[in-house]
Amino acid sequence: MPVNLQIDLGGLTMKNPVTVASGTFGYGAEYADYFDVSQLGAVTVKSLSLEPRSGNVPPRIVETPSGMLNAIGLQNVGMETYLREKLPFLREKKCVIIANIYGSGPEAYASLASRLEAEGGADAIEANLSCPNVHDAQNARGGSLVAQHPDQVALYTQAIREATKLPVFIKLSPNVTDIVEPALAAQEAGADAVSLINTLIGMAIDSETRKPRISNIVGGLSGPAIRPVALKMVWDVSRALHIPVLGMGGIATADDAVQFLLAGARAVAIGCASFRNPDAALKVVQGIENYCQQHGISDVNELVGAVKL
Amino acid sequence: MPVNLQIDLGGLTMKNPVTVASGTFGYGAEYADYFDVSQLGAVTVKSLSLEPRSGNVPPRIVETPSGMLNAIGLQNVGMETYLREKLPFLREKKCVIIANIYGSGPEAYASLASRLEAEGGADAIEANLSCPNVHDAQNARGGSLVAQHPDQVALYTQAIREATKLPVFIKLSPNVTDIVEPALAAQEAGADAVSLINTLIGMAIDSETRKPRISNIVGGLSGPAIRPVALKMVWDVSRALHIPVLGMGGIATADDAVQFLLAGARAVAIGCASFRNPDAALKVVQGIENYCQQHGISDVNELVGAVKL
Amino acid sequence: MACITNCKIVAHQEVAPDHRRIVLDAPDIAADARPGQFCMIEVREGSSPFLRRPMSIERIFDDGISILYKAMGEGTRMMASIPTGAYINVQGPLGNIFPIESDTVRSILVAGGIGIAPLIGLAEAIIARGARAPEVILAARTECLLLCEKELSQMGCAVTLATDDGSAGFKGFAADALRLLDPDSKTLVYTCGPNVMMRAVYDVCAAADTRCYASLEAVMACGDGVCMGCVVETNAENEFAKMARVCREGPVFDARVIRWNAFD
Amino acid sequence: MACITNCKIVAHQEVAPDHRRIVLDAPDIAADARPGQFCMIEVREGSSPFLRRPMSIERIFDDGISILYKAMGEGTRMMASIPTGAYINVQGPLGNIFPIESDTVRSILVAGGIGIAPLIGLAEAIIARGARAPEVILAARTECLLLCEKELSQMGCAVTLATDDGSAGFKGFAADALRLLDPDSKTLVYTCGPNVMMRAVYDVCAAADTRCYASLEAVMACGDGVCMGCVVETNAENEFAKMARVCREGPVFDARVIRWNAFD
Ligand SMILES: Cc1cc2nc3c(=O)[nH]c(=O)nc-3n(C[C@H](O)[C@H](O)[C@H](O)COP(=O)(O)OP(=O)(O)OC[C@H]3O[C@@H](n4cnc5c(N)ncnc54)[C@H](O)[C@@H]3O)c2cc1C
Ligand SMILES: Cc1cc2nc3c(=O)[nH]c(=O)nc-3n(C[C@H](O)[C@H](O)[C@H](O)COP(=O)(O)OP(=O)(O)OC[C@H]3O[C@@H](n4cnc5c(N)ncnc54)[C@H](O)[C@@H]3O)c2cc1C
Ligand SMILES: Cc1cc2nc3c(=O)[nH]c(=O)nc-3n(C[C@H](O)[C@H](O)[C@H](O)COP(=O)(O)O)c2cc1C
Ligand SMILES: Cc1cc2nc3c(=O)[nH]c(=O)nc-3n(C[C@H](O)[C@H](O)[C@H](O)COP(=O)(O)O)c2cc1C
Ligand code: FES
Ligand code: FES
Repeated sequence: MPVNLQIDLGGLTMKNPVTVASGTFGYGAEYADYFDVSQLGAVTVKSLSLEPRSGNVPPRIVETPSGMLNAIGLQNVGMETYLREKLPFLREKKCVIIANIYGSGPEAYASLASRLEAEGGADAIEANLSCPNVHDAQNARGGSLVAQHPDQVALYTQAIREATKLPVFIKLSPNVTDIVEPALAAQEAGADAVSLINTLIGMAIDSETRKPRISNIVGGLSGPAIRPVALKMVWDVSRALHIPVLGMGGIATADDAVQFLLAGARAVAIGCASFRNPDAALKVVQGIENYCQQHGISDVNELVGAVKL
Repeated sequence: MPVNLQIDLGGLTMKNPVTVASGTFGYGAEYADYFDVSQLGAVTVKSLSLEPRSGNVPPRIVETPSGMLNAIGLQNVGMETYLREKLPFLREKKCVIIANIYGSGPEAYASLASRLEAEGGADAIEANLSCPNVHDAQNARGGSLVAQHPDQVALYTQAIREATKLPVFIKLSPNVTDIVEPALAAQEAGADAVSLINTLIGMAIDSETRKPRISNIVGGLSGPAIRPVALKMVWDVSRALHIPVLGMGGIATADDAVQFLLAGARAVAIGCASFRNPDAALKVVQGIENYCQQHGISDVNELVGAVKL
Repeated sequence: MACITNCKIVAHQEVAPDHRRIVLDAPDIAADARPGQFCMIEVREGSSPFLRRPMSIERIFDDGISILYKAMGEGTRMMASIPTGAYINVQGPLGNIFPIESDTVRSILVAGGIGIAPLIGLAEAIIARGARAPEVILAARTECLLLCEKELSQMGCAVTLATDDGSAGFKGFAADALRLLDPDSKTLVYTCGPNVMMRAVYDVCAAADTRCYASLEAVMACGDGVCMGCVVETNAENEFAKMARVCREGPVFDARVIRWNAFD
Repeated sequence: MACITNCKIVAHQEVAPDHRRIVLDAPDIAADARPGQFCMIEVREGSSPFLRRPMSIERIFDDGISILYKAMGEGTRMMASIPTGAYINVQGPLGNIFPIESDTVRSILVAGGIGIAPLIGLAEAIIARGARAPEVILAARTECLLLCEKELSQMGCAVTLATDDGSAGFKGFAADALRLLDPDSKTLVYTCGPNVMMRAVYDVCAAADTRCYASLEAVMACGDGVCMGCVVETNAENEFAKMARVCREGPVFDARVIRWNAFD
């Protein structure tokens, strides 16, 4: 039985509902040794800022039970180098590109989005309003994240919305009392989809040296450990919004991905599972197709939100 | 070298800084086969309500990567049966008792606290304002937890504070944007300590049946998976408050416990790690003593908040 | 008294496709164990899998126990790969026991698939008490999943086979096979298997005024009665007792107290 | 080209207390690997440990590679318990390589403890190029942790031993032993070991105008340059390049580019 895997994520057509999470797949080319990355529904690139960034001082990562903490601090090559050196590979491979962006203040996001659109550097924009590892004053209200303040989310979303006709996805933080609030704010302000979740804020201490294991003291927790939290938030948000959800957080297998679709995600992103298995996202695509076949599902869209209560 | 392990947790003297987390150790007697539970700094009992509760319909638990989800729904024998049938064992063993309580509305908490004090049923009260698995209307503001609303936390704390002279600990939820706010509210309203964290809300779906794996749909995530999140919150709260913190969340070994002390916890609670190893809490006591000995620390209180930044 | 010990694996073999028997050197557990009880097995060190796995005690020897299990999920597949000679951490014995009455005239054990595991030790114990060897209904999907027929015959049990596909013995369900054995009010039925099967078995028993004990399963975290995770719904009036812990009040229940339609 | 393969363990032995050598049947990796590169090893299935472990390729054979490692933490201790004959999932070869120049007059390898691992293959390669066999300084805390002396001598390397406690060879640090060998501007030094040691080695080299290549370690998640987790601070001007990935720009660095005092 042929299975339709194609989905529409807020105006972005993906040939299957699987992409990768920003910051866990570089710019695609790094994993080209292992498989043809254009087989994915889309490739989401590492957060891009206007200028190159060197990120935080190491150590930046530490393993935790069924997961890891990171405080990279958005080290990236910057927009111009991306367009010059990274984009050609993705375009040549005919990848669908979700460009994740990060800036200080709404204007920076707006410039990034419009420059990406002008240069054909993206098929959709994902605005990272939820990175726990950067300390730019403009983004913070008392050290907190934009995504923790629905009113701020609205402001940022609006600025990006006005700057581009590309589909705009707003990436949200799980470090909130009720994730529906910022999600609704993004929707009202014109977002085409919401991406969730970014990492949970966490910490680990080396009991021998008594120092935090990450120089930034705290970092973002990702991996299978957080999957139940992510799934719950996807379920909450997808019931409350009419725009689609790109679900992520601890997805490592097709079974995990199917759970997210059932909970209401229109598409899913594979994050740090790629570190362990670079072709994890491809296996998820194949596994979702198998699942559909075995369960007599002819269109993957039928799975979206189909959890039985 | 003799090591002083005794600590003072908001007026409760504990011979070592280790207790167990409510709901993961029954009423102490259940684990008496494995070790002498009076060796712990305190025994924290399963949440007690005025009347017996049958809890949620099964299935109530599911394993997750490095953790588990539960939605017990506070099944418990109720206050009177506790006093009659459970308390005698704990008293006979000379255990220090932290009685965790749960009720519908501030008055219920107040009655529980005063009855416990009157009957000698507790050496300290821990008020569970953060159980994600119950649906009592009085506790909820739009389905949310008391601990998600600092103003409500203040109200409840005050009611309990007025009802008893026993040390009062307020148990907080990690499902908030900033855990310092409810913690401060508890402190201002007269709490003697705060306990954190309760479980993170999560979900898991059976992709075969398409049904949630827990009948309550969502449940609380506990275990090593959440340890980094708990540690970060303990660090945040202990710097912001002058009352002590009882830290918990994913602690399984003495090394984990030392991390919580370093982050600022005055004492720690072992939760679902006991399910795997019933004597986990005892091993943590012994391991903390070893750690102190090996590191030339004569008083465990020296470790509290001693993380090196 | 329950204890936790590292047990040496004395033997570990496949007995049917995906079904294995593991024999453990576990004198402390064996000393206290009685038929119907179970163990909690740590399938490997580290935090994943996070929980122990509950497994019935199949047989009790002087110096150890055996376990008969089906490798179906992550944990049991890991168990299956542990070699003979290695050690495994086991907690037990846990739970209540099958009531055995020395004046029982007739007993029938009804097993569905791997549900035979706790009933083997029960059969041995009934015979050891000097009572008549129980009759046994072994039911399974298909012939190769009928376990322990030989052992039971050798003990002197009259074994009725039943398969869904008719590949061996009676074609049909265990409850139908039971009805054909015509149990009465003096018969005692013990059953373990899928809930639907046990429910049907209980219906046959109820109609014939036969007492029936069922060994239930539930997802477990602690196995010790502290987490309240493993409950099944009962017909009790008392609010707290409406939910009974399989690990503490069970795993063996008088089938009358179970709210069988809760499993729908 | 890097690949991921299940490799059969051909041999797995202790070579010193807590130190083991594992020989892997890995023709695909061997075909591409060159001295200085590393692999990412999955110590076991399941989500914990969550990350692979980076391990230098010690020697490269026609049909496989060897790895020399120290069992120190959770993951490496698990590795140590995998028996010969079992399979292990390995990703590689990854990272850059030791630059070898055929006109090098004199090369000195300075190894601290397990840091000898990547230098063994380098010594072989230098000799295979027809260059003079490198001199080797093997430094360790104490005698029993001096690894591979025999192999190196058999290759024709002049080996200087150095121990912190003086239990064998020179009593003192590797850098002091290096100074005694009097490297000059025509000497090439390659080093691998603890950061403090490599830093001191580099200081000796800098003073003598000797070029020095250091193989660095960092906690790694991906090993493939995508996570940006494994960086070390460099002296680069370019903002992005201020932090260099050990897995991509390294693990081998010209010691001049490293900001050694960042390790304080
Ligand atoms: C008292 C008792 C006695 C048992 N005796 C036996 C026995 O003798 N032989 C045997 O083969 N099996 C027995 N089981 C079932 C056995 O515990 C499960 O098959 C096993 O836990 C599955 O683990 P897994 O990791 O392979 O499966 P997974 O699907 O990976 O397990 C995921 C989770 O679900 C739980 N789980 C899955 N299936 C069951 C189940 N049927 N019952 C309880 N928990 C389950 C697991 O413990 C784990 O927490 C018994 C269960 C109970 C409660
Ligand atoms: C490029 C490279 C090559 C290496 N080659 C070798 C080798 O040939 N032989 C050898 O014995 N060791 C080598 N190491 C170090 C080895 O990777 C660590 O000893 C190992 O990861 C420790 O894992 P663990 O689980 O035993 O320790 P744990 O302490 O349990 O590990 C916890 C975490 O810290 C990381 N970690 C701990 N120590 C180190 C370290 N020194 N370097 C990097 N990450 C670390 C682990 O990978 C893991 O993520 C190399 C490291 C790198 C980066
Ligand atoms: C090392 C690392 C770097 C990350 N960098 C970014 C980033 O640059 N931008 C972003 O929006 N999210 C970033 N994330 C978050 C992931 O995109 C994802 O939201 C999160 O890791 C949860 O998914 P996972 O559990 O599948 O990894 C990063 C995560 C990791 C682990
Ligand atoms: C099965 C189970 C039951 C619980 N019951 C209660 C309870 O009755 N009252 C309460 O305050 N917390 C309850 N908790 C939360 C724990 O006390 C603890 O806060 C949480 O599990 C985090 O710690 P851990 O990761 O060490 O288990 C329960 C947790 C579990 C796993
Ligand atoms: S498994 Fe915990 S109460 Fe039964
Ligand atoms: S380990 Fe991920 S970039 Fe080096």
